[in-house]
Amino acid sequence: MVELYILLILMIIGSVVALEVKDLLSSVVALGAVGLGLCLTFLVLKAPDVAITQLVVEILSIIILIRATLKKGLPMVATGGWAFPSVIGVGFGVVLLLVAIQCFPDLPKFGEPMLRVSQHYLDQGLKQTGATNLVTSVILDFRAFDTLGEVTVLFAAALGVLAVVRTRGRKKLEQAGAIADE
Amino acid sequence: MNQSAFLIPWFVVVPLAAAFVNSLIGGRIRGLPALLACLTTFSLLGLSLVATQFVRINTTLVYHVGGWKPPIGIAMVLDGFTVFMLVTVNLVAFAIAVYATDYMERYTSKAMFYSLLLLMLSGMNGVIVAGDLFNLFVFLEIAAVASYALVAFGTERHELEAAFKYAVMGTVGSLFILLGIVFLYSVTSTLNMADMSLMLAGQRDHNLILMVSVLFLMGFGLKAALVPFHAWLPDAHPSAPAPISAMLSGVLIKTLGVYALCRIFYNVIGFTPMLSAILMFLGTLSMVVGVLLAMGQRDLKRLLAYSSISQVGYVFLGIGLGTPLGIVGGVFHLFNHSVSKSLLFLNSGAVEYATGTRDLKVLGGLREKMPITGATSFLASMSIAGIPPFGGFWSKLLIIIAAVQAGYLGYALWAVIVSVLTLALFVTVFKDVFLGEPQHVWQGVKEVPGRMQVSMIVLALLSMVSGLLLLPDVKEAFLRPATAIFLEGTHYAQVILGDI
Amino acid sequence: MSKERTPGMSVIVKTVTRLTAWLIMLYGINIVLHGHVSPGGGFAGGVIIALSFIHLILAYGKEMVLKKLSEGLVEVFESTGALVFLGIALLGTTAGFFFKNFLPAGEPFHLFSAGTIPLSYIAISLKVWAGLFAIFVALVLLRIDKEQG
Amino acid sequence: MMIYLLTMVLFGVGIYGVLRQRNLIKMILGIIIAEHAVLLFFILVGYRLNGRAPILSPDAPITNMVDPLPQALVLTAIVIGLGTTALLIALAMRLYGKYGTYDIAKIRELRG
Repeated sequence: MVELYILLILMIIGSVVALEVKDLLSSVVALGAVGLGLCLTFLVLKAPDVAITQLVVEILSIIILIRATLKKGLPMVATGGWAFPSVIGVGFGVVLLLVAIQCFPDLPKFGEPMLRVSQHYLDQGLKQTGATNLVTSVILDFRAFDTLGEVTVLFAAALGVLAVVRTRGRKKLEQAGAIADE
Repeated sequence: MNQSAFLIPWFVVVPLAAAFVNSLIGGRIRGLPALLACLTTFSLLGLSLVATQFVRINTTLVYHVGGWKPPIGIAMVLDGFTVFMLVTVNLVAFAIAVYATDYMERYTSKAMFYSLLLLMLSGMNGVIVAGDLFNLFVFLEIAAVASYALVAFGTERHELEAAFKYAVMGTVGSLFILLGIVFLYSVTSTLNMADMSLMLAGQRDHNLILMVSVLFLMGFGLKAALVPFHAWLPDAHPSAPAPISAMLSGVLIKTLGVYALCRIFYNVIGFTPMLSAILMFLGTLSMVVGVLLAMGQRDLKRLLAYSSISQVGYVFLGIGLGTPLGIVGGVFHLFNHSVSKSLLFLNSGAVEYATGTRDLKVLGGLREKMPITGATSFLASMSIAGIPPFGGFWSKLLIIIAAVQAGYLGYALWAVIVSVLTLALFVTVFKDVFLGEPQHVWQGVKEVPGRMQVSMIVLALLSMVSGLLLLPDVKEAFLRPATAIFLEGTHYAQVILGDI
Repeated sequence: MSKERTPGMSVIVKTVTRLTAWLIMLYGINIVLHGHVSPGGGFAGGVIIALSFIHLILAYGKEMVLKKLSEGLVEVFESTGALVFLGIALLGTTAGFFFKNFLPAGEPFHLFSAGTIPLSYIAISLKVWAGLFAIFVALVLLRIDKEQG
Repeated sequence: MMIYLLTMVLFGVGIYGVLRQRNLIKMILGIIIAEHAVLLFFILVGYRLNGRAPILSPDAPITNMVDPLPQALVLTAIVIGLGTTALLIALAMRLYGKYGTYDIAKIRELRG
C-alpha cells in the first residue's frame, strides 16, 4: 500500500502547486499531473474502467482549460491582501480534518468493505445480465437509470455551453414604449 | 408491486423525451418548441393530478426500475409528499411555459431555452420521485446544471457573473452532498434510502452520522439558500429571464433544497432535537435577514429574490418545529409561496417587458396602463404578506400557532414581526410600481400580450383560493398525506420495503 | 507569418495526425463495442472518439474539420444518441419494466451478449462524442479577445 | 485510516482553493481538485485488500473482487463533473471576453 501513499502525497503537492503558482498555464499543467496521479491511483485500487475514463476525461478537460488560458498578455495571478478568505479557507480545512479524525473510526476498516448489496452484483451479475464486466452490468442494467441521468447532465451541459457562448442573448427592442432610461 | 406504480417513470421520461426531441427538430420548425413545452408541462400537470388519486388512502407506490428489487436496483417512490411536490412543481411549470411563449420572443434561441427548461423540469421531477440517494444526486445535478445555463441565458455581463457565482457555489454544494453520500454508502453499503434507513437504525448517534448531517445541511442549505449560504441567490435569481426567475424562486430552491433536505433528514437519517433546533434557528435567521436586506433594494427582482430567502425561512421554521401542526404549516407555506412568488416574478417580468426597466425609483403609476398585471400583483403581494383571505395568511398563522404551542415564543414573535415587515415591504413596492401619478415616460406603455396575462390570472386565482386547501375534505386528500410522510419518520423504511 | 499560411500546425504534425487520428478513432470504437466484456465502455470510448476529432482540429485548424462536420450535424447526432438510449429504456417497458434488459443475455465473453448493454453503449458513445465535440467546438470558436461592450 | 485522512486533506486543499483564490480559472481548478478527492474517497471505500478488478475471466473463477458499485457510481460522477466543469469554463471564458481579465476583484460589480 506504499504506492497509494506516495501517489496521494504527490497529488496533494501537485494540487497545492496548481493553486499557488502564479502562472495560469503552469497551474493547469500541474492539475494535469494531479489528474494523472488520480488515474494511477484508480489503477492501483483495481478500478480499470474508472482509470480509463478518468484518463480521457482529464485529457479533454486539460485541453479545454489550456484553451481558456492561452491568451496573449494574460497577467500573472495576483495574490495577497485577501486575509479573510485565506483564514476561512485554512480554517475550513483544519475543522474538516479534526472532524474527520473523530469520524473515521466509525467507518469500516480500510480494505474491508461491507458488500451487502454488491455481493449480489458479484454473485449474480453474470447470470442475470450476461455482462462479464461487472461494472458495466451495474452501469447499464442494475442502475441504468443513473446512466440516463448522467447522459442527460452531459446533454444539459452541452446545451448550456452552446447557450452561454451566444454573443447576443436578447433581440433588439423596437417597441416605442420600451425606453430604457440609462 | 402495485399496478398503478407504472405511472411513476413517466414524470421523468416525458419531459426528457420532449427536451431531446425539441433540441433535435425544435430549431427548424417555428413555434414547435413553445407548443411542445406547453403540451409537456400540461400533460405532466394532468399526470400529477391523477397521481393524487392514488395516495388518497395513504398508500405508497414503489416502482422498480429495470425490474430489479430495490436494494439491488433503483426504486422510484410515490407517496403523499412526493405527489404534493409534483403538483406544485408541474403547476408552476405549466403557468411558466405558457407565460414564456410570449415573453421569450425578446430573446434569441428559443428552442434552446425550452430544451433547458424541460431538462430542468425533468431533473426536479426526478429528484422528487427518487427513492435512491445517488439517483437523487444525479437528477439534482441535471436540474442544477440546466439552471446555471438558464441564469446566463441573456449573456449580458452581470448575468454571466451571477451565473458563474451560482455555478461555483452550487457545484461546491453538490460536492458536499456527494461526500455525504459516500460516507453513508461506506457505513451502510447500500444506496436505497429505505434500506439505508434500516441499516442506520443502531448508529444514529455516531460521530460519522453527525458529520454527514452537517455535510448535507451545508450542501442542501446552499441549494435552498439558507442564510449563511445565501450569497448566490440575490444575484442569480434576478439575472435570469423572468420565467426562469419564477421557476428558480418558486420551485427549484424548494425541490433541490427543502424537499431533498426533508426527505433525507426525516426519512433516512432520522430527525433529532438538535437538528430541529438548527433548522429552526437557521430558518428564523433567513426569515429576518432576508426581509431586512430586501428593505433597501431598488431593483424589483432583487427585492423579490431577498424576499424568497425570507419566505423559505418560514418553511424551514415550520418543518423544523417537528410538530404535526408546524409541518402542515410549513408544507402549506411552501405551496403558497411557490404560487405567489412565481406570480410576483412573472409580474416583474411583465413590468420589465412593458417598460424596459425594473428600477423602483423610476417606475410608477402603471395601474391604469397595465390593469391585469396590477391586479394580479396586488393579489400575490397580499398573499405573501399574509392578509386574511389569502393562502399565505393561513400558512403563516399555522406556523406561528405551532411555534407557540411548542413553546418557542421567541421564534413565534420573530415570525410575526417578519410578517409585518413583509406587509410593509410589499405595500411600498406596490405603491412604487402601480400607484401614484403616471409619469409621462410611461404614457405609451401597453399591457403585456395575452398568454402572459392568462398565466398570471391563473396563478392569481390559485393564490387567492389556496386557503381552501385547509378545508377538511381537501386537506385529507392533499396536505394530510404529505405531512404524514414527515410524521412516520424513519418508519418510511418499513413502508417502502414492505411493498417489495 | 504571411497571410497565405495554411491554418493549423506544420506539415509534420499534419502527416502524423493523418496517420494517427483514424487509429485513435478505431481504438475508441473498439472500446465502445467491448465495454461489456472488458474495461472501458461507452463513456471512455465516446470521449476517445471525440478526442480524435479534436486532434484533427488542433492539427488542421477548425475550418477544415467543420467543413465536413458542421455544428448542426453534431447537435443532431447528440440528440439522436440521447433519444436512442431513452428509446431502448422505453422498449424495456414492453417487457414489463422501464429499463428492463429485454434481450437474451446470450453467451458470456462474446461480443453479442448481455442483451441491450452493447446497444445502449453505442447510443451513449454517440451522445457523449457529439456532446463533447460540440462543447469543444463552441469553446474554440468563441472569440476570447475583449468584446465591444 | 491514514489514507482516508490524506484524501480529506486533498478535499480541503480544493475547497481552500475555491474560497481563497481570486482568479476564475483557479477557482475552477479548486473545484476539480475537490471533486478528485471525493471520487478517490469513493473508490477507496469500495476497495478490498488484495482484491481483483471486477471483471470475470473465462478460465478461472475469481473470488476476491473489489466492490463494483462505487466504481459504477464514480464513472457517473466523473462525467457529471466534466459537464459542470465545461460549463464553468465556458462562463469564465465569456466573462474574460466581457472584462478582459480573470481577476475577480476587477469583475465583481454586483453586491452580495
